[in-house]
Amino acid sequence: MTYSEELTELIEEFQEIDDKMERLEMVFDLADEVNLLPIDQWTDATRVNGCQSEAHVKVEIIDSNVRFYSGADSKLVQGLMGILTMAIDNGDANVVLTLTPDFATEMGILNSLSPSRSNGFRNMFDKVMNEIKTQM
Amino acid sequence: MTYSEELTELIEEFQEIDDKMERLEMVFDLADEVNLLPIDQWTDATRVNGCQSEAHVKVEIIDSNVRFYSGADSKLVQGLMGILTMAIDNGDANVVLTLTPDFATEMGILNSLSPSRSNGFRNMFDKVMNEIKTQM
Amino acid sequence: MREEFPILQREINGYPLVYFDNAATTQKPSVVIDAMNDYYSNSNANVHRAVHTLAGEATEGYESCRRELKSRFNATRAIITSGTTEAINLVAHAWGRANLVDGDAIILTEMEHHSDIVPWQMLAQEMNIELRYVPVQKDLTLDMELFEAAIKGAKLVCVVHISNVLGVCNPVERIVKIAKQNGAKVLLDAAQSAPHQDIDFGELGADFMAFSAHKMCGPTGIGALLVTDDAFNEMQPFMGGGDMIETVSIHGSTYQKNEQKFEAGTPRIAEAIGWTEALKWLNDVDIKSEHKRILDSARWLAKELRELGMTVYGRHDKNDAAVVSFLHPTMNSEDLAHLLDARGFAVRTGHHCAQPLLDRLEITGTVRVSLYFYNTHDEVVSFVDYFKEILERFA
Amino acid sequence: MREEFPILQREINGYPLVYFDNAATTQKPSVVIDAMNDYYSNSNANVHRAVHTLAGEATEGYESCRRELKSRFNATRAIITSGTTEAINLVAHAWGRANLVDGDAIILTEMEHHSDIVPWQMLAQEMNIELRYVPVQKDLTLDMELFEAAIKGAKLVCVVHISNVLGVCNPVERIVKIAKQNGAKVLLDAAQSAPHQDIDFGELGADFMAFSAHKMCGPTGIGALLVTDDAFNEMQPFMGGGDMIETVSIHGSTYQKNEQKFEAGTPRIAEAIGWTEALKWLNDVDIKSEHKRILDSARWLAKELRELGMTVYGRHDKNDAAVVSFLHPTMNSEDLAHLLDARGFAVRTGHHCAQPLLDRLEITGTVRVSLYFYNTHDEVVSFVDYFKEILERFA
Ligand SMILES: Cc1ncc(COP(=O)(O)O)c(C=O)c1O
Ligand SMILES: Cc1ncc(COP(=O)(O)O)c(C=O)c1O
Repeated sequence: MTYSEELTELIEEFQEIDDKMERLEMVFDLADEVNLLPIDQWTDATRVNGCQSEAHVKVEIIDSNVRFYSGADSKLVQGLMGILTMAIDNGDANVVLTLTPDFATEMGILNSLSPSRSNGFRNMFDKVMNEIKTQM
Repeated sequence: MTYSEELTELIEEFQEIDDKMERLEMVFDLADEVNLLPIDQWTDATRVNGCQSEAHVKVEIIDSNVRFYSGADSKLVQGLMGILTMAIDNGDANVVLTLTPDFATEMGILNSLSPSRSNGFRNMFDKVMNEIKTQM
Repeated sequence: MREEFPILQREINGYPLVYFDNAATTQKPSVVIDAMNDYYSNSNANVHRAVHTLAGEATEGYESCRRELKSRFNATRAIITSGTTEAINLVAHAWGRANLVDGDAIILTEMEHHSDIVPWQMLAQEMNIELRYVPVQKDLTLDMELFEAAIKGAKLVCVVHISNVLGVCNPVERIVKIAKQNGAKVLLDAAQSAPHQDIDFGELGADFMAFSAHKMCGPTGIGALLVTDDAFNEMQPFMGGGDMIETVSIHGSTYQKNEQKFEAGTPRIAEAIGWTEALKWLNDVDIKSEHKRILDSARWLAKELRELGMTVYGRHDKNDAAVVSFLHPTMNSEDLAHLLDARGFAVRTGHHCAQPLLDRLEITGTVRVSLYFYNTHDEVVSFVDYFKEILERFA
Repeated sequence: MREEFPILQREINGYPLVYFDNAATTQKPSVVIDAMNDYYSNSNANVHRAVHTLAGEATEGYESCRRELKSRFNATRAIITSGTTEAINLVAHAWGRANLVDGDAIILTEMEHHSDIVPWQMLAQEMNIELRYVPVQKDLTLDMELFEAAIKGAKLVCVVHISNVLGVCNPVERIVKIAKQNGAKVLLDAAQSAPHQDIDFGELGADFMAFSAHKMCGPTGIGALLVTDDAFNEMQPFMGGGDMIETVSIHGSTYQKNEQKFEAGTPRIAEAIGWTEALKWLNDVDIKSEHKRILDSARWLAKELRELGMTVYGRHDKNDAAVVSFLHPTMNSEDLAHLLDARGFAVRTGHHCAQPLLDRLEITGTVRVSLYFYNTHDEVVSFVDYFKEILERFA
């Protein structure tokens, strides 16, 4: 599938890194990319299940434009949220809905993560997509 | 240790047989050697524990002479009783008490038997020896 | 298939092992043994709630067993237990104690294994529950008329799918239908049927199904309870401890919502990994035709034994297991088993943990030959030949 | 010793595995893996009550585990269970329900593992039993004054020998003495101590002792409950089924008199055989000096981590386990574990199934490094080196 320019760049950037530690460093850095969902807005409704740490997401759609807010107590998880932010935030909802978690596999981040973390990523992805669908 | 002539002969007879089946045939035949303890005299007191089948023994000592009565619903077990009969019946109690179950190992019967059966033999042997001791 | 089972190379007293004690436990193919070996040599770790690679592999291995169980038996809930016995005790404690009240009735059959009797006797005593036993008839089938009479007011029917003594397969579809019409739940003891049939738990409509890995080419120490969602939601926790909780404080605890609620403590990880391979191995077996093959051998064996003067207990109907239980008119059964063992034939004797059934048959035990897919007709023929020799020399 | 453990050859992400999650489960030496392999490849059969050779070998293998347990721990009764958790649940059901009455009190400590809390909470709810928790003090020890105050009128004391979070070894001799003076029984959770000490159960005077094979180089799916004869005689059956009965009829059943009374169903045969080898293997280890060696490494690690600004929870006294629980002032523990895993270091994070203890410490989890006899000081040094790198790059 075809990705936005920003996402394509990010995927390439990740693919260029061989060292797992460096890749993790990049994920950590991307934690700053989220639109932060403040802790006082974390609720059962925003919680991503199946994560070992607290991870919360919220979606707003304004004129079919996706706004993605998120936050986690794990910086690694929030880094994954940062990646998802770059992939979908400000995108057109209809385009966003065509996205699959494959892009994360292509980046090589999923197999840099433990199964529990990559399951966590999938759960987050599914939750966000479902929210978008329900709101449309 | 030294065995009675009868027992020595029996041990030698067994040692001469290579074939397990023949050895079992001989054990079966020896079931007739017991002084039969009739079923109506089988009680909890006569029961040998740890046998899979019903096995019962009784000892009488008259003038320090051992009389050994026994019976089982398994012919194989009763055959083992027959062997014990040949080993101790009519013997002097003091001499009988020096006997150990080693003679059965020497005969090669214990390793022709399943562990449960050879345990059964040991239990029977111990019970009989204990009875002799208590009665003396 | 035989070369996949290392133990079949074994010799006993210089003779090739002929393993005819499959209703007690089956042998394991290399894939099962190797998977456990590999787990202990490469991936061993405790499961759940850990980040490191080995823990991830162990968790994935453990949970793959649950997935494989659900898919093989078409179930939505698979609780992993230590075996059939624990699975049935789990129903008694987790469902029975929470949902039955003083004066309720449970239906059992006279054909049940002790593991499907004693837990209910214990519960009956504790809670004043009535136990109604469906009798076994002369033709070795359940008296369905008396079952229909007994079902009125019963809350639970516990029935063995295939008898481990007789091989008789009970009409469970009919039993489930009648139970459902009367609002009773059904617990199926599938210890002997899960190895021999492709069972569709969802389609069958029973509420609980218990079985053991070791009787279907899997390891010892593990089994399962399949449960419908409805029945699952009625179950209260049984054993307490790690893994089954959500939160614990000194004021009280909350529990997991999924199957882990009933899997307290470190689970049977290597065993689950071994069982997964056994389930996959079974998926690749053409069970229908293999079953027919060994059942035919069992029928032939039953006929031969009858001709030799043995009393055979079994009918060997289409869905019955390839089990031949018999008695010699005078020879002691353990003696027979002993003589058989001398030439490498492994059979079981005794009450087979089904004393009420034997009481009904007015016997105290049988000699039992039970076949599985790796047995051959040649083995059965050699059994009969040697059996004749025994009769000549020892009877 | 390391070459006896096949898994220590494993690489994770191209780096050698450094396995520091031993309090969760230990690795297995080849003798253990091979014994199970051999059992499945050569002797697999169901145990008890069978005549054939394989059944005899399997029974002997299974019972050898009981003998080995009794001899290693100097006990007269060893009941084989699926693990510590089932062993404790067994005490709650088999002893607790039969011997406690409405209004009785049980003493627990805030240091207990969930497996030694939840079964008692469930029993307390069912029978209206009072649970009294002995608090953990600032110095991470039990408040023995409050224990002595709480003991009055209590029927049972449940105490963890060594904390799986802190490594702290509790003064069990004193606890047993005080309990006995007050007529209370003592259940020792020895899940963490059995692997690290030579325990003399007979000498110690506790009534029950629960532990798991998998934490002491044995297989998953098996554990034991040691019981004194007196306490054994007070226990009623827990789970019902095959192997635990003497006779069954539709009118009722009688039970075995020995340990089998509490081992319903086909037991954990391969697991028992594997555990026997692990127990023998441990008999050959010089536990005292090995313990001192890894405890010294743990002390050094604790010091280094403190110097790096970590909060370390533990005191590392002479008999404490070589466990180092710590927290980074800001970094998320799972993230740390994740970064450690990237270079092959396996540590555990989370509540370690001891939430009440963490509540007392006012934290929700720790990063836990737990060492065992096959760990080397070099591994600990490389851990610290890499940990510094993590702090530089990620903190
Ligand atoms: C102190 C303590 N008690 C009990 C347990 C429970 O052991 P298992 O999960 O093997 O039943 C553990 C280990 O998880 C433990 O560390
Ligand atoms: C019909 C039936 N039910 C229950 C059981 C008990 O199974 P397990 O001993 O594996 O718990 C068996 C096997 O022994 C069986 O044949």
